Amino acid sequence: GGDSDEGTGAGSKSFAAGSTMEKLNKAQKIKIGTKFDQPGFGLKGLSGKPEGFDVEIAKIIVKELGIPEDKIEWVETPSKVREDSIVNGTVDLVAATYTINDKRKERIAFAGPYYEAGQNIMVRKDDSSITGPDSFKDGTKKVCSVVGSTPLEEIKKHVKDVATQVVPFDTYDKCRDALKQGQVDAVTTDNVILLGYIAKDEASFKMAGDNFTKEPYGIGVKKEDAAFRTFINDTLEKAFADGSWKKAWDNTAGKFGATLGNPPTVNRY
Amino acid sequence: MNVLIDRFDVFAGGFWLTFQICLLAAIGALILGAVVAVLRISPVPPLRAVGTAYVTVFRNMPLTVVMFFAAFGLPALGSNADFLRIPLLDQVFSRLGADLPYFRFALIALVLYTAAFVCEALRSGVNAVPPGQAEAARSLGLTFGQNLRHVVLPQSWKASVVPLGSVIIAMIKNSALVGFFGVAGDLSQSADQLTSAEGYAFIPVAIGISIGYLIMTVPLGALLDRLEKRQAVAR
Amino acid sequence: MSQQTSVLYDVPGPRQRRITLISSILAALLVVVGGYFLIYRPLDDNGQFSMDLWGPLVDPSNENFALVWERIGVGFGNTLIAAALAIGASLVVGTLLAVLRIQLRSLTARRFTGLATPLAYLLRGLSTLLAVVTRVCVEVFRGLPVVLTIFFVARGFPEFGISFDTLWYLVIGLTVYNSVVIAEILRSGMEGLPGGQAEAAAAVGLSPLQTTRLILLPQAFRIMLPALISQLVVVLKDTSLGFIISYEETLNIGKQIIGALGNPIQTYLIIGVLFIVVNYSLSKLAQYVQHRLARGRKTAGTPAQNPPPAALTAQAEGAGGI
Amino acid sequence: MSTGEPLIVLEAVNKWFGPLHVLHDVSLSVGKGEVVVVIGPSGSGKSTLCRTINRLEPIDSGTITFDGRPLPAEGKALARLRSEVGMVFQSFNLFAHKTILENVTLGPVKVRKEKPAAARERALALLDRVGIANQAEKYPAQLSGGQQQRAAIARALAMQPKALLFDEPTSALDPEMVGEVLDVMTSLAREGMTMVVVTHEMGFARHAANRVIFMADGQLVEDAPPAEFFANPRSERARDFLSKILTH
Amino acid sequence: MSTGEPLIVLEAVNKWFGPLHVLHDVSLSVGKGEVVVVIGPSGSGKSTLCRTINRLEPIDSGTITFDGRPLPAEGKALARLRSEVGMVFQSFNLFAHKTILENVTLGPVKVRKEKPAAARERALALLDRVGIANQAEKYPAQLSGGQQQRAAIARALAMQPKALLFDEPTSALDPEMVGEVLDVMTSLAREGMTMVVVTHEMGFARHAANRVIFMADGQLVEDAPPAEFFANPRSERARDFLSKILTH
Ligand SMILES: Nc1ncnc2c1ncn2[C@@H]1O[C@H](COP(=O)(O)OP(=O)(O)OP(=O)(O)O)[C@@H](O)[C@H]1O
Ligand SMILES: Nc1ncnc2c1ncn2[C@@H]1O[C@H](COP(=O)(O)OP(=O)(O)OP(=O)(O)O)[C@@H](O)[C@H]1O
Ligand SMILES: [Mg+2]
Ligand SMILES: [Mg+2]
Repeated sequence: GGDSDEGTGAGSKSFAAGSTMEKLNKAQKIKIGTKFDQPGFGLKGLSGKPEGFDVEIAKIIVKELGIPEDKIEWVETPSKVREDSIVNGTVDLVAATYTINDKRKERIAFAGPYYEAGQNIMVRKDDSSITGPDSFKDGTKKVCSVVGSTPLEEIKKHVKDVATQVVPFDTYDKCRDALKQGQVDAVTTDNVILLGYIAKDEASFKMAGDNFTKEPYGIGVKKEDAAFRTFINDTLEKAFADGSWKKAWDNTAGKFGATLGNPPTVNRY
Repeated sequence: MNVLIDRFDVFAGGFWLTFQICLLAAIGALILGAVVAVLRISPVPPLRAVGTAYVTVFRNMPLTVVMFFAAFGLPALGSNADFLRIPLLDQVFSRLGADLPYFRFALIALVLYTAAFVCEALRSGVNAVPPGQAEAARSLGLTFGQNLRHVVLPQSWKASVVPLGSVIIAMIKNSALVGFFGVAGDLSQSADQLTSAEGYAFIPVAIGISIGYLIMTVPLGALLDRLEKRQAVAR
Repeated sequence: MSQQTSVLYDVPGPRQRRITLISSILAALLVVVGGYFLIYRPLDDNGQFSMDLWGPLVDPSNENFALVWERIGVGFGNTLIAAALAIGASLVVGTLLAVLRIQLRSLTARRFTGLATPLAYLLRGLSTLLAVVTRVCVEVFRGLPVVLTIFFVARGFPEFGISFDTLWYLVIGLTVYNSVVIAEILRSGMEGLPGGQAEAAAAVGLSPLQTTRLILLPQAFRIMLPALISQLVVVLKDTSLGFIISYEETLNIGKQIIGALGNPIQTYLIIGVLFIVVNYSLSKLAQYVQHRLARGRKTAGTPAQNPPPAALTAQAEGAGGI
Repeated sequence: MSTGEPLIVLEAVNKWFGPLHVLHDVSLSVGKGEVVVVIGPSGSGKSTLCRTINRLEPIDSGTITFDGRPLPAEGKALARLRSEVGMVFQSFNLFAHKTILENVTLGPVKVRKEKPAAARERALALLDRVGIANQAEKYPAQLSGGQQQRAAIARALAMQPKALLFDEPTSALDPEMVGEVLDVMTSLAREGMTMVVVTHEMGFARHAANRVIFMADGQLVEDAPPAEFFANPRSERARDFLSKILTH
Repeated sequence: MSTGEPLIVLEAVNKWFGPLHVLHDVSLSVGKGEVVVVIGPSGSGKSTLCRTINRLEPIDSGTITFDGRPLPAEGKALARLRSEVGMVFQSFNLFAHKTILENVTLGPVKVRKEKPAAARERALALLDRVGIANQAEKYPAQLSGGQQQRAAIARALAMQPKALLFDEPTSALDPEMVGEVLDVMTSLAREGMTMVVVTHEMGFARHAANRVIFMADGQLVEDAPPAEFFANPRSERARDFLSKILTH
């Protein structure tokens, strides 16, 4: 947003005494975990600052906390370290294409969702043999995803032989390269991530079929911090309403041609 | 601590894969290193220059960079390292569920990098033979080849064993990097898998993984210490 | 090298020189042709010489040139910071560890005569225990991959509620490993000194600690200086492991640049060259220092000092060497 | 020159290296001001004998007393004893990282806690005495072997020892340099320093020693004034040894 | 003993090590059966002189002829020459990984292509001759210095050389062992072997040499029969050197 200086500084907003919001506002500093290699959501490029939808959503929350944007410390949180980073207090919150699910709720809490993605499959442009997750049933096609991610676990349910068909890498970039070079036949993960790759290299890749899961993205916070979660939920609803949510999308992931649809309903569990 | 028992298969599998990678890489590195060492002590200056350049490049570059190079450079040159798909090896790979270019790339990087150190270990062995030995051989009238075969090499080999062993130990440790590099299922990647994805407590997993590496490195190190002490006494 | 060749080969005569010349020309041709077909052609065929890929790295007029090099500068700065902190900490800890281990050796041999018997036994037990503990630590940390020590530090510390910047995880991880290696370098330097040095010190009446501090350690530092500088190379290389804990060193920044520009070969080549230049200079420095030390030693009839054990130097160079 | 009063007394000393019996019931008394030369074939235990006297080698049985007191086993007391018994080694063993002057002052300053300035004063006098005052600021590696050995003698003298032990002080030297070191040793002997000298220099033994001791296989085989020993060795072994050494 | 016919002839030989002029216009002729002892201070170029004769060191100018032919520069011819000129080093340089017997037979079998059995026969005879026949199956490290050096002499003799070069063959030895090596050398000299011997053993020079050569600073300063040289050295430097060596 352009009006970022309005209403920032210590004590610029009033929060309940002892709450996380008050602490952060007093400190005028916040650490946010996001991805650095996720086009459209969190990508650190030549500018040295991460850019993307997750980043914009985080900035909206930070603004609501009364902290100026340049006081944010961005911390790289690849998929596998997200829970640990929250639990250990390495970051104050995580916005990193973070799918809400029950297993994760055992260790941390989610605000949101602020976006509903779905798992999809990316294949080489000239490949018509894969049309959906069931194409892996015959036991020949290899599919790649990232260690520790939900899509990896999901796709395991659709393949015949996990050991030979599922190829786990540590980043999606490697999966993409492997697909391009023919070492695997497909990459599966959330549609938005795949859209980012397709947008960058339309000559090589395409999507195979529709989303076959629902992946609601949430903001990860400490499990016991209900007040902070409520605050973020409020902030998100406000952003849905005032159009800043839509604006954030259009400036980032929206550029890849993905549709946004209606705002999701935040889940105040 | 239960994880050590419950998921023993993961630890054992990781150990086995790491062991196999190390074995393959060690064989490759020994062969390549010997070739480079021959280049480096050959009397032909351009060959010597090639050997020296090789060692300079690979000794001064982080293995990480070599690995990235192998992984991104080879494909860009249009190769998936298919030349490594030698029938027998290929079988081993696929049984590991690792019949993947990344496995081969990692192997290539490990071999290229380690070979530079193997070369230096072999060369240090040749240098360790006292000059008097070669001089005495020459003054008996032995030719260059005879000198090498009967006097220098048999002795340099002994002097090389310990440094070579250390290089291999270093290589075993370096192999831990492949797990962070896309080769799934080796020891170090198992650590990651168990703690991040499956949520096991960190400390027991760390202990288990450490034991896996120490089983390979510590006895080998102790053996080398013994060998070195024995050689020191014999001298 | 010249010394070594002269041991293996006679000074060449005219015929030998001719043979060498001819095979040199052949070899040079072979290298050029091989380089063309194995490296240049594949690169060219795949369009890797295109200015689109090289421009941001080598062409100052390219719009991204300044940005890219600023990022690389930041990354390399971080690399240097981490390496400097790690080597400094390793030196301090390593020296203490080496002195401790040497002292413990003479301590465990002591019988503490003159003290009451139970106290003497207690002291002897304590020093033996300490000796065993340090020994085990050394073996364990020397036998573990540095990648793992870094990873364990980054994961383990927060487990106990201690959390720092990633820089410090990297520095601690590197220090754990390298201080042990440096301790071993120094210890073997002290043990490799001619036995007469310690004996002469004892004969003058210096205590064991004085002997270590005034006689052995300073000399071990000097003799092992080349090995210590080589260790600096190892540390510099090992900082690149920071990428596994998301520390923004050179290689990590390189990944980001590649993410934006899609030119892995070119970027990694530049980064590789950067490392080679810095590390090569350091190894040259080590060689120069070694030469000077060797010359200083040769000028007169001092008994030759034992060279550092082969295993150790090789391991020091190869070991962390990632 | 000897006052007769014993300074170093060894009684029934035994020493093993593992299974090897290197000192075999050795008893020996060296009086104040006496110069004793020890000779014998290689491996006969001469160096070991010499090194037990300042306890660089501990012994397995028997007693050694120095100036009336038994040798302390360890700690401060041992360091003090050692500072009273100077030792000169075959390979000089100068501290390679210190200048000649620092080599000589180190003991007095660190062990005897002398003032650096005073120690320096005395060190320079000693270096002058052994004829290398002009080398004071150099490092050992810059000196010839003969100069280094003389520096080592100065270093030992700087502690004002009651006795000096020499273990083959000239056998690592080029032949031209042997003389300069023996000259210094001879003058020390003349001035009444108590000395135990392991050496193969028969000339020195002949004209500077009060007694010659012949060792073989860890045993003290003969103990006689030099004139008597060289003219008329009593044992077969000594005769044999002398014939080997003196033939060529 | 010398037949007068020259075997080794050096003419105006010069040799530099970088800027260092180590051999300075050296001319020298050694007749068949002659024994020449080379003495001189350390660094005067004695070893270098010795090593140029079998071209372990190439020379920069001048000529060296052996048995009438100039030294070949390389290859087979050089190897053949070297097999005709035996060399004995200060530090023995026995092949550490081979037994004494293997050390002695290696040259005959590999260079002269003798039958192993015959070579072995002869090797044992030679070992017997130098008095170490019973050590034939041991490794060099298991022998004393004197024994090693005698084995090295046997190794050189096994090639049936026309001349033998010795570079300080006794200076790495314990004094008792010097004799046994010199005895072997003396008997070789008596039997008419042509020998060039760098040594500090004046006794050997006196009674076994036909000529003594004194070198200083790379120059051949004196060349005289031993009796003449020791009684009456002509140059100042030789006098000075002798006085230092012979005092004690
Ligand atoms: N530290 C040691 N460990 C084991 N054996 C030793 C040790 N020091 C000496 N010896 C052995 O003890 C014996 C006596 O050694 P010592 O050095 O006292 O003899 P030496 O008479 O001085 O001989 P040299 O004239 O060669 O110096 C020798 O057989 C030697 O091998
Ligand atoms: N390989 C070499 N490179 C450079 N200089 C050398 C080399 N070998 C010998 N020198 C130098 O040449 C000179 C003569 O050496 P040489 O060994 O012939 O002397 P020497 O008379 O045998 O002395 P010593 O009695 O010490 O053996 C010395 O100054 C020596 O330092
Ligand atoms: Mg001795
Ligand atoms: Mg010489």
